[in-house]
Amino acid sequence: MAIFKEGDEIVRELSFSLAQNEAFDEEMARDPRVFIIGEDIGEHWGGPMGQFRGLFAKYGAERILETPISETAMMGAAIGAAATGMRPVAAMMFVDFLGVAADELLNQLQMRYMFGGKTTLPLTILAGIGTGVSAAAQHSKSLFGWLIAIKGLKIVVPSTPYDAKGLLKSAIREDNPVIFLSHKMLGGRLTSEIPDEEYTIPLGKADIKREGTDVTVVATAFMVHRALSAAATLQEEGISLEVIDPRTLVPLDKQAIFDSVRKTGRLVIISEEPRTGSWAAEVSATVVEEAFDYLDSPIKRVCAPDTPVPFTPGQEKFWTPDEDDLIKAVREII
Amino acid sequence: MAIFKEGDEIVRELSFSLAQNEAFDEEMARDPRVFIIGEDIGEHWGGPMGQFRGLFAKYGAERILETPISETAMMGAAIGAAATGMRPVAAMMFVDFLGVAADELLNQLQMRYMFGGKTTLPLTILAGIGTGVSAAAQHSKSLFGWLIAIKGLKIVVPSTPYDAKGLLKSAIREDNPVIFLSHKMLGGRLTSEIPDEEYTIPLGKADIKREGTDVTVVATAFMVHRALSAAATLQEEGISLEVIDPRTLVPLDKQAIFDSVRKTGRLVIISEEPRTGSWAAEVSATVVEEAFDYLDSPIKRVCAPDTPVPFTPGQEKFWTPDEDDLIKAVREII
Amino acid sequence: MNIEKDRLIDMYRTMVRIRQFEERVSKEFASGNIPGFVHLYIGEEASGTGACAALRPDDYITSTHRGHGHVIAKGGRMDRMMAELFGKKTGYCKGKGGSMHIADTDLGILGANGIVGAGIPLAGGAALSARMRGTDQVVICFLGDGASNRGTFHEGINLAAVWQLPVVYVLENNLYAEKTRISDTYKLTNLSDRAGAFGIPEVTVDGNDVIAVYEAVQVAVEKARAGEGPSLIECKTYRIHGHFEGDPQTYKPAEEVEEWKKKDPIDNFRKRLADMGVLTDEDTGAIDREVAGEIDDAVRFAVESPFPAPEEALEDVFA
Amino acid sequence: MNIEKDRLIDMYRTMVRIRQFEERVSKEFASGNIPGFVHLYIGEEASGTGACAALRPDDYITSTHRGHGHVIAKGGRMDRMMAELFGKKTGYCKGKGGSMHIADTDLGILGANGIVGAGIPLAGGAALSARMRGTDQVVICFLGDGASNRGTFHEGINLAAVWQLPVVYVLENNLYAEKTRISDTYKLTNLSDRAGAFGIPEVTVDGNDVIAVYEAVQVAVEKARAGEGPSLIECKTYRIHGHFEGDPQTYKPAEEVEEWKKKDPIDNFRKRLADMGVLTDEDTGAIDREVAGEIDDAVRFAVESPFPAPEEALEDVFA
Ligand SMILES: Cc1ncc(C[n+]2csc(CCOP(=O)(O)OP(=O)(O)O)c2C)c(N)n1
Ligand SMILES: Cc1ncc(C[n+]2csc(CCOP(=O)(O)OP(=O)(O)O)c2C)c(N)n1
Ligand SMILES: [Mg+2]
Ligand SMILES: [Mg+2]
Repeated sequence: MAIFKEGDEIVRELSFSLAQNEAFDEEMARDPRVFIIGEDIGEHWGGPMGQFRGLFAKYGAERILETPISETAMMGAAIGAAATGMRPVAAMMFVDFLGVAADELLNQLQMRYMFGGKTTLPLTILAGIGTGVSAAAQHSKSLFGWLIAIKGLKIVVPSTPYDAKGLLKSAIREDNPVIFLSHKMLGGRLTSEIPDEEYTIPLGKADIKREGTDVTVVATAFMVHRALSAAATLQEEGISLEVIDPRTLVPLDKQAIFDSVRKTGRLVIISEEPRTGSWAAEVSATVVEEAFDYLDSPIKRVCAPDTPVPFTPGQEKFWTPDEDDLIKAVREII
Repeated sequence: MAIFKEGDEIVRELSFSLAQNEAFDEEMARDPRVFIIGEDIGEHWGGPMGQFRGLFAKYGAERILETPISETAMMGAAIGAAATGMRPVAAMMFVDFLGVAADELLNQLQMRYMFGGKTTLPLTILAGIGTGVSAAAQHSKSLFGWLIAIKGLKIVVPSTPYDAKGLLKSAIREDNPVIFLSHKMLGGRLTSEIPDEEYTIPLGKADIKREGTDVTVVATAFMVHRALSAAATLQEEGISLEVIDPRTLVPLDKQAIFDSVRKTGRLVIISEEPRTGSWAAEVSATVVEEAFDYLDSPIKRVCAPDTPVPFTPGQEKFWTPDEDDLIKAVREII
Repeated sequence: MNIEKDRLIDMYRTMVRIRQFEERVSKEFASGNIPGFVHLYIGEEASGTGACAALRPDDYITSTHRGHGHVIAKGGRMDRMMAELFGKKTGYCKGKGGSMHIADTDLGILGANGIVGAGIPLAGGAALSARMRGTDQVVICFLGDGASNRGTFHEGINLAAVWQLPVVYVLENNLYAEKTRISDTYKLTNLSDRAGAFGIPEVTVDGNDVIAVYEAVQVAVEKARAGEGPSLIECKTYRIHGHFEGDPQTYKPAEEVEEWKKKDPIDNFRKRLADMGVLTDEDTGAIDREVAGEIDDAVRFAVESPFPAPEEALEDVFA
Repeated sequence: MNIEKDRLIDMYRTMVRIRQFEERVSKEFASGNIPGFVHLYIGEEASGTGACAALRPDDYITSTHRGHGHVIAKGGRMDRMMAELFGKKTGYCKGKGGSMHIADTDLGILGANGIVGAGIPLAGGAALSARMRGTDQVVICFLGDGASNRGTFHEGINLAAVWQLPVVYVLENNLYAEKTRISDTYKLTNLSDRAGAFGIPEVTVDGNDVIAVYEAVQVAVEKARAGEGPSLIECKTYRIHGHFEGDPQTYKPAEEVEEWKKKDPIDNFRKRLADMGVLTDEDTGAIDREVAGEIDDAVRFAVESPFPAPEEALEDVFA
């Protein structure tokens, strides 16, 4: 991300996976109650995006717990451990696999509420999301809309290595269930400056990834980068996009969005999921409910079509919202 | 519902459960491929709302299949049977239990798409929804928002016995996966005139449950009745509500909603589910996207708070949207 | 048998508490004082009582939708449980949970559960946590025969077996899952045979004999505490009331009901205690009356307690 | 052994097809012609081949993420499968599915599956359907060792056992689930012992011996067809390639790899056929060359086929 300029300090540039890796390492070192549980996270593999690399060597089989292919048992065990004094991090490879542990999400995570406030569940769930590697319908979803319908769960969706590290540390320290979603396409060459000093980023605080005046674009995860690149393109025509990355879907920093819409009068939400039942709908409905008067034109959702994710690259690309789709939506309301 | 008046023909008035019971009976008699699979639906019980009563005596253990407590196996078996020439009806008691068979919903129902159109899945899933009997967090959800985020699934939410019968028959005849949701509070004394002649109601066709001019109210299931009673109250003050019951969430009869909003300029959606991630958000976002110019004021969602469902009756009542909440929302935009 | 007298007396008192609590719940439910669904434990008292008697106060249990007996056996307060059933603010869950979610984490009671079989993976987590925290706490996971057909049974117990976690699975086979005869849902004689799929020890006991249950569970608990891993214990028992209150139970053959009435765990234990010279009929009568007083107190507490404010429904989602 | 010569030759040809297909996929994947994830079946050919040889054309199979071999063994077309892997419109799924979703319902192939263990309940449904439609079709459900730790294994097989459905569960134990040594995930010697949890027959066979697999599966298939219910057959085998293409396989001990190379199912079967006088080295060489031609044709078909139009992604959601 950052480009080195003459006179700049030398900074540490870390990838998305390494930034997370540092967060795990720091939090495990800091608090002996933190442990990771999941499939194939141990000695021989660093996880689907390499984010666990080296942790097994450092923390051993006692704190990097490899399970059988038993996601229900794993998620249930994480909840049971969280309710009794530990701080588990449960690694689901892909968000698509949550279907096999969905009772735990829908009906067990709500322990605190059902018990009248008696329990805390300091639990972090990790899952990969997104298209981009032709992984097809069962390994490419993002499920934002599906997840926000689950109560008692906070949802983190970082878009940069810097955010990922700071948010992951907060998620692990949080006394509530949090799901932390990592987009496949962020695992690659993207880097951020990561300070040497420890830092955390609070859940529920949006980040303005780019300031602008004409249209507010709300984007998360990989779509933040598409929004930024669309913004660069439109800038050449004198159209100025403000790109807001809420970073957490729950809690949602509504105020940041309202403030931006007050300024721009226009809102587009780009979200990598099918339109119907998307998180984008929630943002739209919220703004209409609470900031209707700021709106000069209809809110647009730039989402995927209402289909499962297709395999073949051309169709997967077609399915996934991109710069062109966003630019088209912006033009329609400007 | 209907009130007998002097001179009226004598009509058949059936409850929600009996209307469904007739639909099952007619469809099973009509097509030997139709069968029902579920827990405790056989000899000794007629299902949680009595909707299966008498079917076992008539169709026997060959077509009323009682399973172990194995919802994953049951739902998977229904899908496997549907893919190979049968027309299963899978009875989940409550929608809350779908968490234990969610992989089947998220990743297996999409067979047709993943196989490039090769398979049809004529499958009906039944599930009870809703609050009203102090069944607490794990037996009271409606999950509309969660369900619409699943692709490849049609969703039926009837509000009257008449609709229930006609829609259920269509669902069973449909060559696609359909989930049919029955609200607990409709199982009681509510009746409709049910014609002697066979009829079906197409999926995707809204019904205007009450015509009005000032505010469009979109409501489903039990909330339709609350909307109608709010409409009656407001009528006394000269405020006229149009109550639209989409009857199916997917496919959604958008046009009926747009047409109504064009007339009224105002929209309130009442939906029995927590606000964040609700189906109400989807309706709002869709209207904003496609019918923004008709709107004279912000769209309101009347939903439950973002919590699990509490047990104690006073809190459950507080949680569930009602006439007062709806009337309040209407007043805010009129 | 080599059980201290006090423990025997405690077990008797616990069983009577459960029986009387449940009978009163049945009445209060019928009178409309208890909303929602209640699933009563009448007839199965020996199983929960014997099992929990083998635990230390700091040990854990996970329970089921039929959990009142487990809670009482683990030392839960009847007044707070009754208040919860009434939906009162003084209830265990401040009225938010009701019968299917009663919990008292201070007593290691990790909750009833409205989802059949959902407690099984949770129990493994508590056991893992105990080990990671360096304690020698043990977890009893209660589950029904019906629950043993759920995938959670397989995944949860296998994980505990692989990691040799300190869990004792107490499978209460009461012959029915709702209205379904459990023998229609598997092709085995003893459900404990399923332990073979995980390579863990199995025991089948008369679940209406509190001493037999206690002894079997104690062996398993000691094993678990010593780091030797989980066991599966099947308690053969019978549910006397309906699946839920209001269930007409047309599905139960009359002879079966008669047969099991003769096996009433409390009547039989009372006789046995008399034979053993531990408690005379007078003694047990006194206990029964004491308990009746406790139940009255619990109901009074429930009745006199306030309901929570409706808006308090908004609290307790997040810490 | 009492197997017709033609069947032996067919089995040899099938195994060679699978091997050559997979080797070519490995190459095409490395060259970037195949997107997505591919999981190859090299080393396990005897299991799928022997199992499917026991089926009729109208029987069903459910497959896994490692499904190419099952598809070929059930008579699937290599050209359409290769085209699917390339993401082409002529592929089995018109490019929508890819390796993890290959299906040919006309041939009874009910689909590969990207969710481990998800095919197990589906297989029960197909078997139920066969019975309800009054056919005597049988279903083979392929699953991995890893999948046997999933809840679907328990629920799906138990349901089939209770209803005596015509399913044969072929558990391909290749010693690993991804990088995890499968013996770290259960405490049994043979996974087939899990059949005891359901009260169904179990068999353990050398999964690299195609004749042993065929014979064991045939017995189970005949039982299933006769209405005598399901069986669980564990085929002990080994995956030669990585879990997915690109996996460096650091987790496999060198001796283990060496040992299993000696057990190569095709080499051994070739020798055996020569010993039996069924096929000379010349004959097998000819078959190998024929198959090589088929593979070239399949790749040519894939390469020359068009991609589907992007907008066709919108089709096929609903019938
Ligand atoms: C996953 C799930 N499926 C179905 C139900 C409905 N249900 C509640 S209790 C019950 C029977 C449970 O049987 P068992 O485990 O034997 O316990 P018992 O009621 O006999 O104590 C069923 C089917 C549920 N609550 N959860
Ligand atoms: C429910 C689920 N969990 C995890 C995965 C990731 N995954 C894909 S293949 C695999 C290993 C499967 O092992 P096994 O069943 O033995 O089959 P094999 O790969 O050895 O053929 C895993 C864990 C998945 N696809 N689905
Ligand atoms: Mg039972
Ligand atoms: Mg394997």
